[in-house]
Amino acid sequence: MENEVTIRIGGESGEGTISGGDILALAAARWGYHVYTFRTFPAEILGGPCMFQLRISDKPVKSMGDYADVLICLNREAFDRNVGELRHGGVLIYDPSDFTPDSGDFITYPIPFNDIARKEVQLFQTKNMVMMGAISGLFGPPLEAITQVVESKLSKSRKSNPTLMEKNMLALDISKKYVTEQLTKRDAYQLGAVEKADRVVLNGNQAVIAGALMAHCDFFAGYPITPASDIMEGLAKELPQIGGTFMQAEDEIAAMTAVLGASFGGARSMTATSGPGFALMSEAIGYASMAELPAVIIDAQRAGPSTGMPTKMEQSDLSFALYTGHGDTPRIVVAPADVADCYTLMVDAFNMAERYQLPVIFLTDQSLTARVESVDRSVFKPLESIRRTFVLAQNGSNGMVSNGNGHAAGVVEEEHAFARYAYTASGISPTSAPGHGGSSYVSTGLEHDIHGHPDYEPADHTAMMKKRYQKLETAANELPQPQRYGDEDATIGLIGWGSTEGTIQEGVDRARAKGYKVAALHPRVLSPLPDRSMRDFINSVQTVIVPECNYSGQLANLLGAKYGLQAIRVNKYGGIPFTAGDILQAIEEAN
Amino acid sequence: MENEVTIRIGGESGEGTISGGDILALAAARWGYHVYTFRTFPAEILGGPCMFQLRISDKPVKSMGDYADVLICLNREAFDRNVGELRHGGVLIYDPSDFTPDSGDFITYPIPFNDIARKEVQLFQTKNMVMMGAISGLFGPPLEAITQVVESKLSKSRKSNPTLMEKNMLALDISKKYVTEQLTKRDAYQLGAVEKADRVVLNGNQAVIAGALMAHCDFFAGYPITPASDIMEGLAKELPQIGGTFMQAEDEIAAMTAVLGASFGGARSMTATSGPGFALMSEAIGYASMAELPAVIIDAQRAGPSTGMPTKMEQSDLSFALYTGHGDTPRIVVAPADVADCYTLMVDAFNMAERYQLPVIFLTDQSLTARVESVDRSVFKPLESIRRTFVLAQNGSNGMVSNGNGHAAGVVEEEHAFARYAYTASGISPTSAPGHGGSSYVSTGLEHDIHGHPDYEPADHTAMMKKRYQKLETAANELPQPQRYGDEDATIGLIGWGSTEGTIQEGVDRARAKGYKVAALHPRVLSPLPDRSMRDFINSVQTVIVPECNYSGQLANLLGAKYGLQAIRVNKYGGIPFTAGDILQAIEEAN
Amino acid sequence: MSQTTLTLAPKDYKSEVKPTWCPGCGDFGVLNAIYNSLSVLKLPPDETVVVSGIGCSSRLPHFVQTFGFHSLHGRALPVAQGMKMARPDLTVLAVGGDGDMFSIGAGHLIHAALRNIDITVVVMDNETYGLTKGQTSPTSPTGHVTKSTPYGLLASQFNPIATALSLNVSFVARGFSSRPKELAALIEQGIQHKGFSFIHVLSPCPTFYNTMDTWKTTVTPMPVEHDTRNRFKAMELSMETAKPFVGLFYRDERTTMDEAAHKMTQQSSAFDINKYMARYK
Amino acid sequence: MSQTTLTLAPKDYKSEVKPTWCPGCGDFGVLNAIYNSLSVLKLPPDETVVVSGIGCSSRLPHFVQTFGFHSLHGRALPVAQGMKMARPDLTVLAVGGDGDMFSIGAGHLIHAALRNIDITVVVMDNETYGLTKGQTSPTSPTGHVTKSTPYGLLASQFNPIATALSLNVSFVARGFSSRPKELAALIEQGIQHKGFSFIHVLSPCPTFYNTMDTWKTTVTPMPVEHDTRNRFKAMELSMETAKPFVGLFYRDERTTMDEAAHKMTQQSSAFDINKYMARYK
Ligand SMILES: Cc1ncc(C[n+]2csc(CCOP(=O)(O)OP(=O)(O)O)c2C)c(N)n1
Ligand SMILES: Cc1ncc(C[n+]2csc(CCOP(=O)(O)OP(=O)(O)O)c2C)c(N)n1
Ligand code: SF4
Ligand code: SF4
Ligand SMILES: [Mg+2]
Ligand SMILES: [Mg+2]
Repeated sequence: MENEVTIRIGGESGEGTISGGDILALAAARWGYHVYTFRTFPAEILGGPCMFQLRISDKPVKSMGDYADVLICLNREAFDRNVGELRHGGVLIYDPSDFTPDSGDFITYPIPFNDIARKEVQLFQTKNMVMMGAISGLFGPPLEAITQVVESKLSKSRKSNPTLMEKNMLALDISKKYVTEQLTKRDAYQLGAVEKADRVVLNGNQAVIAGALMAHCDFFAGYPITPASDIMEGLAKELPQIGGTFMQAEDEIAAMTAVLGASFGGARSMTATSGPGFALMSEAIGYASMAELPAVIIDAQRAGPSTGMPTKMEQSDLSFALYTGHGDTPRIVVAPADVADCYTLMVDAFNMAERYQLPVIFLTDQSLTARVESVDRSVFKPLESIRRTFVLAQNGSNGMVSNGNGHAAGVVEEEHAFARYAYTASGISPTSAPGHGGSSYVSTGLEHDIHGHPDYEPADHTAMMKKRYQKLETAANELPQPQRYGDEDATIGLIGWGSTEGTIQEGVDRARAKGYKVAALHPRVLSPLPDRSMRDFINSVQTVIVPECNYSGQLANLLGAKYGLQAIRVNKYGGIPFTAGDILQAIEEAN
Repeated sequence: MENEVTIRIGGESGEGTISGGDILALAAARWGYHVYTFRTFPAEILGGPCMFQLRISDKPVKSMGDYADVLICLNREAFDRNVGELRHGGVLIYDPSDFTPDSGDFITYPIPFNDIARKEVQLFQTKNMVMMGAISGLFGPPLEAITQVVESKLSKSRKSNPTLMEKNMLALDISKKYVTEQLTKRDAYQLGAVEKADRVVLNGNQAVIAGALMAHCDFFAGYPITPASDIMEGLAKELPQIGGTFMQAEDEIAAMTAVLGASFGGARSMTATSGPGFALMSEAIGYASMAELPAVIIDAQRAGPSTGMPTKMEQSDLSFALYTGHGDTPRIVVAPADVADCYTLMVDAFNMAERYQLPVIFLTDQSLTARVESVDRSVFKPLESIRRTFVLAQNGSNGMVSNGNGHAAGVVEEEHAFARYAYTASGISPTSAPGHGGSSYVSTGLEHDIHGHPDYEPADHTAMMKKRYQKLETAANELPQPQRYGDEDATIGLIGWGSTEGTIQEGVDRARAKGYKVAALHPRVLSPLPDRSMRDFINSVQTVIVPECNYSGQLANLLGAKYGLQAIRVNKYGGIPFTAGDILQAIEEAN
Repeated sequence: MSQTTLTLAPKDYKSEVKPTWCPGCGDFGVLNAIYNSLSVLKLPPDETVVVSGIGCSSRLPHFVQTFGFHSLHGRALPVAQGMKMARPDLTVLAVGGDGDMFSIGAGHLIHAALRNIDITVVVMDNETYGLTKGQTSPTSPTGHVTKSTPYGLLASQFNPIATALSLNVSFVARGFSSRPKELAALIEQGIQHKGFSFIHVLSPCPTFYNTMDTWKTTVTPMPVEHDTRNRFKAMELSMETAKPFVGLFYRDERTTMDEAAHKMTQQSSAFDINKYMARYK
Repeated sequence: MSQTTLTLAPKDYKSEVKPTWCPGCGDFGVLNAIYNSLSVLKLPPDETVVVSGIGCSSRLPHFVQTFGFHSLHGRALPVAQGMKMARPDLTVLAVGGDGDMFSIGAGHLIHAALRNIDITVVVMDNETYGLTKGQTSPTSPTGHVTKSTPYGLLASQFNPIATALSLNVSFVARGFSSRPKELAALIEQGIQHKGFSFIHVLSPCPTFYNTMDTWKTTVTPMPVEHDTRNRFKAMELSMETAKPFVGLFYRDERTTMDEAAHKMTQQSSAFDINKYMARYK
């Protein structure tokens, strides 16, 4: 393959492995390439084995790549852990002073990283720059692209530490020179110049933050948890700048119920958490459904169950997201497929919450939160953000935030209470918020009549249940249908969800290249499922494969429950995502 | 129908409606009849409309009855609320001083309850006895049967209030005399003498308590919530008498995690709650699954979602019980069908928790918690209760509670940590508890290796997930299969769960009497489902109906997910149970 | 649709929902005190929210003709705090029972104290769980026999005033439902106080635990000489559980979190995605 | 399988799992103090359980060669209490961080205090959330700038000793991880104390919030004249946050709930279903 390479770096956390990788990704993207990263974090706070994989290509990159073309190992353990992921005939780079690799089907480039950093540059912490310089020399990303990124990263510390920048540049130079002069290139990986493109480079959580801001999120409450904390931290910083407020809660129950209070106040409100915190929100999410309060809840899934593996990937909260909370509680569940989705679907999530007055659960996952992609800048365009319409005040005030004027002497009230939960064809009732004269009501988790007054009559409970679920029917009709990918005349269909779309599509591409007739469908909205597309797709193929990174086949269960589908379940549950090779294999086995 | 009558009493809470009905039920049962009650509670603490329905028959009673044969109304509101439930040609009893009923297709017996109580007995609170006397006079339960029950109920207050008993007896007498002398019986309901039988009369929660005691529950922690509080209160009283301990927790999270602590200590431990509290336990239930700690969790379902209707019936926590907790978390879910099950299945629940080392969720519901049935005494026989085997101590001590002897100088330790989570064919690993020398381990919610040490390797996570789920396979093989009810050559099959079994069976009986070929299956264990019986049953019929008292068809969803079954869903969701007539109608419509 | 004009008399804060409480329940007195204090302050019903949890006492919002939020058991405080952070223009009251606020909600109380968000909390303490029919609560006295403690309660009795003072809550008071005028005045002061105001109200449950007669004799007015800026003295007074003092224990004005958070937003501008994304170029 | 005999020296309480903490983390000092106190008391490893929640500090049970229960974030206390109620013969320690015990677990602390179950709690307070990389915790000082408080923390700083004293916790002490000997002695006393023992330990997180140097200069030994039965005086001392006192603040022996509950079971007998069901005849 031309103009494409997948580089994996394995080392010890804290050695600059990850930050070096990030710099390389940005440099490649600025140079005009598409990039896609995958990384693992150690369980320890400091130290511990970590890994960074970067795929660079002149064509859009859909997955992390099955194997590394180039593996850089900073110690023996990294070699042992990662050599299995190196392509046959690939490139191994290491420092002989660290360890001596076993022999194998790979080309080796020994490079004295440590000596260069320590003796020549005389600053050991430039070791990651030495690595970058070697990569530049060996595979092509021009040094200028890298130095530009390094310069902007270090621009802040330039004053306090002027020599740091110099030393970094020196490291890049010396190392590049070393490899070009001392090594004979024996591999075929070489990136050439490509056209520049207008792209941004960011990870899933960063895109989620941009989406929340674009949706004019007014209020965020949250509690730190891996891998959702970045979202909280990003919004803590950004929200005040757009007039929103932020609150770090004492736990997830407080976070979610604070969101309910803010939402009742008319604010577009959200929280972000991961499995354990999401579990604690169950009761309050049920309340949002019952009282018909909009709320956006991000569950950044990590490998479970229980505390599980906080830094590992899994798609195993779907069933729980579909059924969280006792009783029959309608909610919308969406799952982004990539970094671009993290932005657009986030805006959609807010809009759905506001339009249908219910909780919207946004299921991202650990791999996507940390996955850096280069995305066309045009994806991050201004998007419309809606707010539920509040019933007009009788006395003319209709802004959300009332200034208190016009109320001093008294307010005007309808003789009968506001019909907050009036029956409508769509199931969506008129709503209100404090500051709106004549439309006050009491939000309650008790079953209630149209005014919100507690009411236990069988006929009323029945009608209210229908009304609440009617909103999902309305949503299913209004929401866009997912696009089919692949062959129109496919015999094998794959249905996936969440962060695996690109990988599934790459698997489909490979299978098609081998002559299989295959197609894929990847709904973003999992509740309510887009029935029409789902049924059409299922009926159009002979065999359906449902690949999921979980044990129990959670989407497959849902498809069984809804359509009676008996799919081939392909499950991976080791805490790491699928590769396109896994998908290809599943297609071949299903045939 | 001979020797059968269904009596409904409607009144205001606090008027003795319920207590009178309970006395009548007990009296009829002692007299040799089968009884079955259904009641509704008002939302208010004091006062509010309430209703009590009692079915009495010489044949086993399976449901509350479609309609009342006899309706006693204590006020106009009670008439309006309940007259729709009176059978055509049934009997209406009322006091003309309370209200004048509209005319309708029923026989009326006006009886001056108030005057008799106030003027003749001169104690207004005996009004419910006046009612009982009238029932005795009109429909047959002998006065002696009633007086016996009243005597035993009042035996405690006899000393402090000797005239109370007298007045009660007087009320019964006068009223019986009144109806036999003043009224002409125009209806056909008459209970005759039947053979006595050895039965006990109790409600679902009382049977649950007996079951927990029979299972040698060592520890209960809970937090009050309707309709589960009785269980907590009963065990608060009884546990210390059998050596167990009880703790009222500050919330359900504390209750559930205290149960985990006790279970780790080797105690057979449980909690009881309802939907809102169950939601709060999600995270901790996931922990139990991950750390493989036995725990029994009763969820006494009430109408949801959210706070919902705390005193109403619904079967709407099944989906949540199946998927509570993030990640893939194996658990056992069981649901009792009747009062007898509340006892036996409770013992089973503890035994399953101990054998398979996981959380067992016991889904009863509001109607069953309060349903009084007469049950053959032989059902409440001693049942075997097992405890997980703790690995033998190296130094000879093997009791659960160690007395501290033999440890003074030092203890003996294996050189390698205890393999608490060793892989086995059944998935069940050896376990241990403090006091067991040489088998200490650390329980953790992190993914772990066989020793319980944190471990995030993909291969290990994969193997541990399999191991934990293997226990469900083992259980599915070991647990008894449910018995099919009805025609062997049925074309229509009904699959139900929980408290509706009797009603479904009665509906099946009626349909069979009309010539339909129908059968029913009612699994007690819903996770893992008894696959063999389920598939056999599904394959044996042409159409499957799944009747559930919920909106979304939660068992139907499960059957779809597991077997691809597309059943006819029959859902009632008004907060009240099915009647046999509902079931018959569903069968007729399905045909 | 016919309309009427409210004069903001106490009765104008009465909603069309009739209280479901038992006759003699202390919560009636608290409800009246709330009507009165809202009326005295002429709080616009549309800019006032009464938030509660679950319990007999937590039914209160339904009976008040303002906006209301009858939330989940124990969660009145985070709901009220989220609301006030998002809508600092509103007057937010949080009401509920001793179970709600001190048992399942105890953790939230600590954090509401630390945040000092400008809300007013009225706890109707009947030393029992009314709605679930009389089990012990954190404020039940040691030895108390109920259906959940047939052999007597083993735990110590929680002293809400002492703990609130240890948390440096900025307004700490106690009232008694049978002294509705004093109570109304305290609630009025609490609402006017800028910061987290904590009002502990003795409000008996005649149905499950009748403390009315005892409290009528033991409740003691705050010593006139008490300096409400003296936190140590207030703590000493709070230890007198045999004769519970009613009145203001402590008050201390300081920055509130809602205020500080909104000061931060003063430099805010409309979000511009194009500008924002420049950082990821 | 080869076996070795433990002598119950501190090192014998060391498990085969190597601590995952950063170099210089205060929790090492706490761990050593625990090894030492267990060793001094010669606690049988098989009858001792170390319970924790989630956090850097909560990893501690894995490093101790006794039974251990690494539970959920914030839940060490109810787990420990349930365990001790069911197994009063065991020695139960609960350990964790300031986030674990004072943020998500704050409510449980109040109720553990009221129940006075005989467990010993060691809170490793680094005034930050270590495991999630440095956000503020309830004990972070007002104004503290972190990733979650880029404009400075707006809440007040929680004073755990003051609140514990207001709750009448029966053993209240503070230690410092850099004074492991004193700390070991406090833990030893706490374990020996019958009742709920609360030990607040200043244990710095050099990685995310380095308070080591400050504490080394500010930490002050408890005044020798302090009478540990004087709760008021203890409260006064607890208010000195600028120079945190280390040592025993307060101690008071009273009935524990586990003890009382087990007294109740002394008349117990084997369950007989036939006899029991007679009530439903
Ligand atoms: C999560 C949850 N747990 C338990 C309950 C049941 N419950 C309702 S109110 C209540 C306690 C009521 O006591 P309190 O707060 O003192 O209010 P009161 O009724 O005494 O006014 C309980 C335990 C519930 N609704 N939700
Ligand atoms: C329910 C839940 N919410 C959040 C988290 C994430 N989390 C893990 S540890 C922690 C706080 C750690 O702080 P602390 O208890 O002070 O311990 P430290 O790491 O500082 O020792 C948090 C928020 C979690 N594991 N579970
Ligand atoms: S039960 Fe008690 S608290 Fe509840 S309404 Fe009745 S008197 Fe009031
Ligand atoms: S992050 Fe802080 S608390 Fe955690 S191990 Fe490192 S130094 Fe200790
Ligand atoms: Mg109360
Ligand atoms: Mg900490």
